[in-house]
Amino acid sequence: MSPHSITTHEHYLNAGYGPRSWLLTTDHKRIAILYMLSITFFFFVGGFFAFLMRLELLTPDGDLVSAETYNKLFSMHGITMVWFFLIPSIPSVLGNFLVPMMVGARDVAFPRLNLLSWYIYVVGGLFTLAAMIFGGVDTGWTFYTPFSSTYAHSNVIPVVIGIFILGFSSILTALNFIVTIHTMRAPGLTWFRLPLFIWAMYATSVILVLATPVLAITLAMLGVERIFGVGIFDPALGGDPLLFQHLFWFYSHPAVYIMILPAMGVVSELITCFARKKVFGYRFMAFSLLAIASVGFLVWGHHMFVSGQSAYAGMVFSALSFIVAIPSAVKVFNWAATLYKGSIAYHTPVLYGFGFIGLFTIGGLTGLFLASLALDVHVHDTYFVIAHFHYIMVGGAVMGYLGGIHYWWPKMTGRMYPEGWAKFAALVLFVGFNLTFFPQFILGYLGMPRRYHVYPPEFQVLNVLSTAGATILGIGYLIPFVYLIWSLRHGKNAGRNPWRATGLEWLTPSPPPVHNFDEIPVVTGEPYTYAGEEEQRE
Amino acid sequence: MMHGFPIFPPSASTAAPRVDALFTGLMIMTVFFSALIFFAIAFFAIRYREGSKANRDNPRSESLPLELTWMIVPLCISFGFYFWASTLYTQMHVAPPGAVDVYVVGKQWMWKIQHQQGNREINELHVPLGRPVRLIMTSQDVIHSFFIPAFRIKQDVLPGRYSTEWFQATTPGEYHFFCAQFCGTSHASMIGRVIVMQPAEYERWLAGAAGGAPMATVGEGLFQQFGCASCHLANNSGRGPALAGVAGSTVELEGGGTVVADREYLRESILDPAAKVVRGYKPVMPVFRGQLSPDQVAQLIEYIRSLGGPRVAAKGGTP
Amino acid sequence: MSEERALVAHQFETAAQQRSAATLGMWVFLATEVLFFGGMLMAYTVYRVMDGAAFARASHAQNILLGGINTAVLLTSSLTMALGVHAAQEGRRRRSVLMLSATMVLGALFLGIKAVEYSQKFAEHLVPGVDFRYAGPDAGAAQIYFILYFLLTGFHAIHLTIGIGVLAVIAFSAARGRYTSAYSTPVEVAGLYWHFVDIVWIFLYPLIYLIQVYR
Amino acid sequence: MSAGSTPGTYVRVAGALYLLLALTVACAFIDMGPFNLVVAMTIAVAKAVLVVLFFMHVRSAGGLTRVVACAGAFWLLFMCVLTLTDFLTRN
Repeated sequence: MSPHSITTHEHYLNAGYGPRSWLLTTDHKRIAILYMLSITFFFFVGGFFAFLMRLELLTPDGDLVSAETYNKLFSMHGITMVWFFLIPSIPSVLGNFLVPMMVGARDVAFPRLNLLSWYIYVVGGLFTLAAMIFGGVDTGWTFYTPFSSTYAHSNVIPVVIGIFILGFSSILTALNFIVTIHTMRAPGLTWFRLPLFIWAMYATSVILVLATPVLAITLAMLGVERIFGVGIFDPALGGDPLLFQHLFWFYSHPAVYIMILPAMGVVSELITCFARKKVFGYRFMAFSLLAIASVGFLVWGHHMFVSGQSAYAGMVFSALSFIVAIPSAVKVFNWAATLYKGSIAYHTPVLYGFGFIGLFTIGGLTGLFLASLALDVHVHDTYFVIAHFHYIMVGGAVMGYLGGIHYWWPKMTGRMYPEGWAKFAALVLFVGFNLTFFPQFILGYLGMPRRYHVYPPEFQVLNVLSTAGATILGIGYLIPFVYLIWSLRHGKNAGRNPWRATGLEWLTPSPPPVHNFDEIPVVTGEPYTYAGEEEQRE
Repeated sequence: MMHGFPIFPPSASTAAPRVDALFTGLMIMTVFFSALIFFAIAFFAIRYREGSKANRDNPRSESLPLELTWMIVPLCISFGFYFWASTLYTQMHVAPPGAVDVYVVGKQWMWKIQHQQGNREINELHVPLGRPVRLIMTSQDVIHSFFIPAFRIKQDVLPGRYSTEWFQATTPGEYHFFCAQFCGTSHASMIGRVIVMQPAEYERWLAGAAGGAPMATVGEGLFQQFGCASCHLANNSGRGPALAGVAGSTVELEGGGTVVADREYLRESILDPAAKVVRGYKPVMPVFRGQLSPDQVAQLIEYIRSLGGPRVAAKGGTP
Repeated sequence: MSEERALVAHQFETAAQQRSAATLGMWVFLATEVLFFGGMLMAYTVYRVMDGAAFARASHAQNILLGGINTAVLLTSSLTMALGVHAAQEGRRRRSVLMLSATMVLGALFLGIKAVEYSQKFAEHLVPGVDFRYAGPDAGAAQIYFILYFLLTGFHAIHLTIGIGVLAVIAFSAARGRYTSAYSTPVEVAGLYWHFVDIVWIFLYPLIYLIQVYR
Repeated sequence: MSAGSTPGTYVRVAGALYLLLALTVACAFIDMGPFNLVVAMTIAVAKAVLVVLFFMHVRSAGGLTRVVACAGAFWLLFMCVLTLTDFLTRN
């Protein structure tokens, strides 16, 4: 156990207390905390929209909210969750906190840009939030033209500007990570000695840097079309609406990998630590991350199989989509193999890890249904798609985020969370999640289209099940929110390394000092050297 | 007021059982791999729990043969499904010859349907049993999508061009159709029903009270009314080419190249005549974009298609 | 040595590490920029492939001479920028300030010529959204050409304006002697950005001005 | 610090750039059908490569810089090629 206790040693949390010390900080750890507070806020905003939607869908008729309000709810749910929660979630919170420590650096390469990225996030967020409060937007998060550019009467422009601004926040964070990982690794920390979380953050950053600008310019063109009434995408004015979809999905499909790759990185850390065994197939795990990141750029057309895209292009995109499943399969098998002959301790983070693997497996395999041309024709734009991507984004990305938060909470705050409550919450979330989204697979194959405010009565039973699950899921999210805050004051003192984990971040005291390391560590071996540790302990 | 608890949609077209077979195949694969992973994790997690007496000798952290296995096996399975799904898609993509053509126009927020015999419907589609039916669809405003779950087909309906889908119904009855692409406030009300009828019954329905003049006849009236006839003279001496026999033929274009005069070309040439001008003619035809409704364009096309007979030699080139 | 150490930010170990981080950071940013312009270039590609003849006709409203002069101006500015960086690296303060100033002047000249071209477009009613009038048969495609023209050159001009602003700051610091042969990273990084803006124009000139001019 | 390039090199590179500019304008006045675009783009790529190699010091930079410098262009190429698989194969 560490000789330090939270109250005596000097660390990033007690290095200054005023608002200035937070709002002008360039410390990556404080910026991570700022991000955590902001994205938690947006998570509950987005969750609130989702809950109202599920309430409306309890009955086939539109009796709770009007069609217009419902359309705004699902649009704002998607926009909030995708851009203001999921995309920044693991990179900006856990990534910001951990990347410099894991590579053995005192901070990211450009600390001021890092703070700037948070301010850009806040400005983009406030812009979008204001647009939502003063009227909202009803285009769906996909902004398909010509509806968004010509026909919608809601606040399309302010929301688009908010997302445009936000994009620069993503780019700056990613740029910082790429440069930090390339140039600031501690002596001896070669690429194949890096934790998989770093590989995941690197792959994610590459996607962010290369995809986000395309979203920015696409939304800018959408804005130009809407403001000046000129035709870029509107066929009535000579444009082609499918061009918008190509450009949009060139960003938005890789965006899914922006959400899931970091969670894969987190889960790799969790599994290997709590199995007390080196991750199986380290190099394959690392390269599969890069493979997903790069092949993931080439599959966007599978969102457009029934859009009027040519059948030939559909086949090309379908084949590429099947290929991108392979590196994902490699990851799942390797995680399972890591457990073999391990010594598994059931702490909360690994429960989230198991939950992730299971839900991601289902989410990934149902992705193959959507990559299959003939079948996608039927299930496209139905609840099958909704269920599929929530298995990836909520079952995958959010589970990974929560697992990571629990795993590194002792490092971030110096306190342990209450283990009993945490296990209970993980169980509630798992049950609530499956009850919410599994019925939606069936609904989708039955043919219930997405974005429907009213629906034929034969779909009701499944919708009631889904709403019941959503209630449980909602409560499940409130439990960690409460006990994590509680633990800040009442949690047990965590000590330097409560999980006996490897990795440079565990070499520093908890919470870490301002510049992370008094002396930059020198790395001499591979990561995850748990083997033989059992004997040492005895 | 519960309406039953179906978990599988009705299957009422020739495509439906084949799509369902693909679905079942993928389902078996999914259940197999999910079970494999779940079982492996559960088994390892219990057997190798902390403090258990399980044998942990020689723990391995890499194995090239294993990695190759779980790369190559999924790859082969993936490509199996890829070929299955793509072959089926190709077969489902192109309508067989002799299909019944029905025009569909989507607009916020209703479906307008026009049969060649002149019958018009809104949010209802009557079709004969056992005959292929092709929907020729366009939108008047935003993107819609025509989705018939019982037939397992769906196609986005775009403004400014025709998209098509086809089906052959196998079971009489009434089935939902939905708009599947979000199109604005009342998107969820843009639904209707397909009524599959026995052929004889269908013929009676076509001839019934709902019937009007056939589309081609109405189109002929429009052809006169909008002054098309003053240039497109039948003997090919006008400022525009004669239209008899044009539909479906290959047309040579001004500035090189050829185009097949399908519905899409005819539609474009009515709305935006300068886009692809027939060789030997000048782009003098007025633009009818905004002048004609999608229904009227369809009627004109049907009229042009009804002008059979040999094609009169084009003015500037060989026919 | 201690003076050099003072210029290294706390998160870096050595000046060399700081320099390579800054350079790599700018290169990564430029990769982002490529795809920012790339979105518009893809729209351009698609519409030109679909309706090349209309694009050619619409492009004949452009002034090849002004565009060509502007290309030469930007190429020259890239030369002066490179010379300015070189002078800064050698610690030749006066010369680097002179070259950086020349670069800014050339950039401003480019913007001036661009402004003349823009005002001609306004006079000829070739600005989509603002009383657009186009006589040819394919006004729709021509309109898209002009939208993309204004978007591409407009965003390029914004980038150039930012570049001039950055160079003003850099030149001011250079004049005050902040850069030495040991530390000239900001000048180099600003140079990378300037050259990138130049490269964008190298592609825009043939794509926008030089379509079937023999017609 | 800067490896190799001297002011003399820069001036020669600029000279080459001017020549290529004149060449691209000249070629534009010759009717080569679809090859006009090919020629124009080839010259543009050549000019860009000169700027990148000499003015932006990639000639003397490490592999990483080269990879990053190419990454943006490659991704743009992927985007255009895959999108054109749709637009060029309609009907």
